[in-house]
Amino acid sequence: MSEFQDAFVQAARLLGRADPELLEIIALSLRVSLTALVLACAVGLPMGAALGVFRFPGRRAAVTLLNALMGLPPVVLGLALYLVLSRSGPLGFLGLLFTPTAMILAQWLLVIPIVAALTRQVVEDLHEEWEEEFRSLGAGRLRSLFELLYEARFQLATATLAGFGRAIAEVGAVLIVGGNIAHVTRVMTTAIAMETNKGELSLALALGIVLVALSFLINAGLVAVQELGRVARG
Amino acid sequence: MSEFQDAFVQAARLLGRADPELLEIIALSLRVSLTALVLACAVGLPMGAALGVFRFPGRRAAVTLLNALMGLPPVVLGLALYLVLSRSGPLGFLGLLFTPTAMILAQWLLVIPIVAALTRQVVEDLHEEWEEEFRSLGAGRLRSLFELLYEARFQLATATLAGFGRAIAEVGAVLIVGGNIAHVTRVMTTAIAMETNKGELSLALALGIVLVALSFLINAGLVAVQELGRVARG
Amino acid sequence: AAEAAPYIVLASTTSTRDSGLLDWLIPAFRARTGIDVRVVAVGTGRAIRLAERGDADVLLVHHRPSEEAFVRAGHGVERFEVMWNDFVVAGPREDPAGVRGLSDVAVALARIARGGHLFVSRGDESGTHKKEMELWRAAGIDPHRDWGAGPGAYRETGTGMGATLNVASELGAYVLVDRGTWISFRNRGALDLLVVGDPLLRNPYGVILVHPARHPHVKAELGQRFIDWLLSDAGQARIAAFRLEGEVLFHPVRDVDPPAAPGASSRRIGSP
Amino acid sequence: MAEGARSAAGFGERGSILPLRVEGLGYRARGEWLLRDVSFTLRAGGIAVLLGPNGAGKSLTLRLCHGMLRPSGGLVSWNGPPAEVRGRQAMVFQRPRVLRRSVRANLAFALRARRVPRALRDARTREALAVTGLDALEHRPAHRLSEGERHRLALARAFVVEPEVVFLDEPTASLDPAATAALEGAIRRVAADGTKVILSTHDLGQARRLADEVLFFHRGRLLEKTPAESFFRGPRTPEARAFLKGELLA
Amino acid sequence: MAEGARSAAGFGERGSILPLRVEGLGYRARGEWLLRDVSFTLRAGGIAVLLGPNGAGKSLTLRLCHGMLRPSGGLVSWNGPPAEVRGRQAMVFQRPRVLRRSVRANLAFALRARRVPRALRDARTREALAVTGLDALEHRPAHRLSEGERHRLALARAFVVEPEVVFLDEPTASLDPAATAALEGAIRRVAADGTKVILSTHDLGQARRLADEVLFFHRGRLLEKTPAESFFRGPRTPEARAFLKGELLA
Ligand SMILES: Nc1ncnc2c1ncn2[C@@H]1O[C@H](COP(=O)(O)OP(=O)(O)OP(=O)(O)O)[C@@H](O)[C@H]1O
Ligand SMILES: Nc1ncnc2c1ncn2[C@@H]1O[C@H](COP(=O)(O)OP(=O)(O)OP(=O)(O)O)[C@@H](O)[C@H]1O
Ligand SMILES: [Mg+2]
Ligand SMILES: [Mg+2]
Repeated sequence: MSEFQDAFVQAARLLGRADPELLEIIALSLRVSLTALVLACAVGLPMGAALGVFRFPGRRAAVTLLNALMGLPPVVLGLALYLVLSRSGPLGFLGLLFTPTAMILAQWLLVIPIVAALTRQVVEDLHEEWEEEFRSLGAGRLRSLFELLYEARFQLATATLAGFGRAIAEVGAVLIVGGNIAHVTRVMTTAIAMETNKGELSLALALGIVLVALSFLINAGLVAVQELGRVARG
Repeated sequence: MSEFQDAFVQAARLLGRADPELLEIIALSLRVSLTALVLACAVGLPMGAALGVFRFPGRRAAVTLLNALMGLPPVVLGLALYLVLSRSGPLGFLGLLFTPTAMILAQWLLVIPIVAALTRQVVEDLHEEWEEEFRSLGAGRLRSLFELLYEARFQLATATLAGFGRAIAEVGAVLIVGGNIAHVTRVMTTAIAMETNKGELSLALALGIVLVALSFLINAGLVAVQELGRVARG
Repeated sequence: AAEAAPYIVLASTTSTRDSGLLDWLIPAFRARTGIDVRVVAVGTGRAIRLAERGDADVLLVHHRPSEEAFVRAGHGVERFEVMWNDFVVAGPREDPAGVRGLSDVAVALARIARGGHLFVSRGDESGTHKKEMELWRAAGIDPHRDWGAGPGAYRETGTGMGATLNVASELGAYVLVDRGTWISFRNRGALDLLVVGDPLLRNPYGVILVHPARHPHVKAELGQRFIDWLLSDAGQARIAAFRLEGEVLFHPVRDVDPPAAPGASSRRIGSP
Repeated sequence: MAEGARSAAGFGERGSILPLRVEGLGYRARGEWLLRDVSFTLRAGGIAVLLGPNGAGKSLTLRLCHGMLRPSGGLVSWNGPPAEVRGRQAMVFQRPRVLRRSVRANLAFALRARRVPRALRDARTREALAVTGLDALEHRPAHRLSEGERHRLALARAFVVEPEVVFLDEPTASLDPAATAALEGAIRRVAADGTKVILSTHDLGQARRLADEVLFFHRGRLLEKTPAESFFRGPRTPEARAFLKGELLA
Repeated sequence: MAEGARSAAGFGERGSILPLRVEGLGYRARGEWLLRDVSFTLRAGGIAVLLGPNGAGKSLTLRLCHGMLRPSGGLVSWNGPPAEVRGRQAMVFQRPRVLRRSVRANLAFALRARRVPRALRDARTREALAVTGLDALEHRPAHRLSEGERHRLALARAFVVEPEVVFLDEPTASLDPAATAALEGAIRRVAADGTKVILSTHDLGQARRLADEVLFFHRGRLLEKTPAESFFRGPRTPEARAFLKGELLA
């Protein structure tokens, strides 16, 4: 088990001396995943809420598809995106492959189903409870949708965190469309995968520890914000 | 975009002629992921409910940790598990490395935080609403916990599906502790990763399509069950 | 399926598995001995770590210095050279560095570097990556410093051969690749084979039994039978008979009569 | 409130959405007919009171008329295009829900949802708060209100949009005597000003004080629809007679 | 129900958990004192009725006594170990919640939670259903009940465990007149058999019919605690006088 001790020591040392390469990788990871998360929420929250509030033919199929897409393997998504962004692909002219933008795109697409599916569940339940009141008040479904998103904001925080978890932990897709190119598209997870491939297990583990610690801090921040809101709302 | 057409044709062909190797891989994927899911629910649902219902010092830290663990990279978990299960590791004597059991173990550990974190959110909200009624009736917290799990069963279905999605889509951890050994530990995602590395992009994509179709069917089944329950409960 | 049969775990590299060689060898071995071989295919660096920790019975990789160090440290019993194949330099069809057909790989690499052309390196301490470093040394170049167009044109992917080739084919970059992976790789795009045949590019494979003194659970007897078979006439002949797209890939270390067996091809899911 | 109601009810330009015609109305859930063959007509003016034991179908009837539920049989028709009809009604549910924000914000939401012109909102809000006695609580979080206060908020929310028809499902069940008296006064005033009030209650005294006509429900059927006077003088059906005497109805 | 109450109340072996002593009780939320300096003692026997306008603090007081809320000041004390005390009380909340299962299953849950011996459960369930008039609805999903039916279920759930002290927060607000009369009869019976009933109501007639003593609340303070007779004859405080006259209290 000396590897674990090793790993913790290495993690501490890496952080302690503020290794510039590590900091660069961390910064890119955060930039990519947080951007992807924000964009995914911008789409996933309204999309999920719409599925929770509107009734239309094919809705059940859409919900099922969304749930199924939570199980979309990142590698597959990465591959499909690779083919689209590749120079011989339809969007090749944009020259996005192997750029952080491509990675954001990949994580965005991966996170949308999670945020949307979880939002759908939360909003659908609230909507069942609220539906008559809203209709009676004359609030259209679109307005109800946004009101419910607001009412459910604390519950939705967890959906958002699940989406963030998926984004920050994901390696398959960003590896394919990002290419793990040093100083350009190397993020925490691809660096970890690389060190693992090299057999540098305790370095990989150390990076993993740093990543989880980072997630923990971000989560703690979000929980604190949530708690403040709860106190304020009484 | 011919790769996409190719991929769909290949996916159809693979399924059409019921390729025995593919069927074997699918069967193993399902066995591993469903087993891991069931075991993860057995732990994650009560754990999440307990966090939603009990108040104890350090609870907020525990919730934050759980949320953060949703972002645990599979590669890191796989690595840690590898070190534990390796012959030179503390549990090496069990000889579990490179077996389906090790893969189940890995997915189990990965899915627990997702199921538990989402359950915590759902149950905590319900508990806030129900707390007084339960206390007044004389139901202890443990009984309340199980009653709330039962009351929330339809909401929790989505949490379970999110867990399943994570399990079935995951590749980093099962690759490390399973080894992607043909006929023994090769599952859909490791096969997809392998074909991608071979540059067999459309075959990889075809496998991905099969996997997503499979997820869709399983989700549809679960939604149908849920729907039946909803009708039955009125 | 093979759960009940006796088996060994072989730690090897992706090149041997993905080229289809192991799928060609193992059934023959099993037919003769009833022993199954479970292949864990990873980079050379990790394969060696796996073996060191006792998670494999036999190691089949391609980086001689590391293999020798492995045996010296007492992790392995003895290294046997089994076969060799070769590396090649692939690059964009237009070949801006003008290296096509050069027989001296060091010269070719130097030209690519001086010209500041795109080069994709695995950067993962694999056998291939270590070979690449060796070649840069031979060319007298430090790829991180001596690059014409400055940094950015020499790119390390830190991933497997396939993923690296995917990057190279997309970027239209030069890349060092083992011939097996090259032949079986489907996503070549605009890449062509440019430099072949320099003796420096030779790539010997060694096989080592993990030392049972270090790891008592190692299936030494079964593992030794696999090694013996690989080195036997039958095994060597089987290696010689392997074909990928009609090409010879791996050369046995001993001269054997190539049998009249039909050529093999890379097996994959869905192949008949 | 009373003053404004007339303008919103708008008999002039827009014409009334009344009469409300209900014909052969039925509602079924889980294979059971909870409401059967209910027919009646309600014309503009006056207060209609729904009476009947628990589970008789009063709330179901109100919700069907308000368009919250789709009838399983029969029909509900208003005078006017469906899109407009709902916009000129309001309802206070028996178990009202409030948004998790302040009392004032709850009213603001109702005003916005009904597209009440910005200029009118402030005055209306103040008026509604005053009539329901919530002035002092306007900044309280609505989900923490006492039950009576919550019902007052629901009433304020209904009246603030100045509907032409208002459904009140046991509006005073949780109110204290003074608030009840005040609300009854307000109801009489808006009714006098032309708002149609349709309410259910278990308080027979309240029914006597307010009702112009009575609809008596029993086990999912409408047994009587009579002018209040004659109902309280002597109901036609034995069930209604028993109900007025406070006898248990099987 | 009445017969059983005595055995559960158990004066013999176990001794009573009464008297309930409340001293200097206060409750604060969001920096505001919602209840201030409330002191009283309730002894075994008789029915205590809490009166007061909406938001006076009646529900808060009941929940504080039942141990649902922690006082911000002062204390609530019972005669007995805290663990046992709650087990011998029951409460019907003003806005009762029911589990999303059948009426019968809701009662079964209460019986299980209180560890009522299996042998007794069936008889008690039948009795509780009969007294609340829910016999015909025992298989209905509880969350689909009408408001009155839901309150009846909450009452059945409280009585089925045969508590020694029962808190009823406006138990008849949604009940029809016959059910109200029946419930009042049942309350008198269990009280006569030794169960202490502490209830809040807005129905002054009901208070007159049931109360042995009255606690009058106003703006978070207990203004009077008097025998019912003298309260209704002539309250001491001007607030209570105004309340009885149905005047608006500022
Ligand atoms: N969705 C449903 N499923 C099953 N039963 C239902 C449903 N909705 C209403 N009911 C039943 O229909 C009956 C009538 O309900 P309704 O709410 O109209 O009664 P009500 O006259 O308003 O009674 P109360 O005076 O108690 O409010 C009740 O017995 C109720 O249990
Ligand atoms: N958590 C809270 N935060 C803020 N205000 C609260 C909270 N809980 C109760 N209140 C306020 O405390 C006051 C007393 O509430 P309580 O429920 O005891 O009133 P009540 O006497 O039962 O009234 P009602 O007759 O309407 O039921 C109310 O004004 C209510 O708004
Ligand atoms: Mg009703
Ligand atoms: Mg109250």
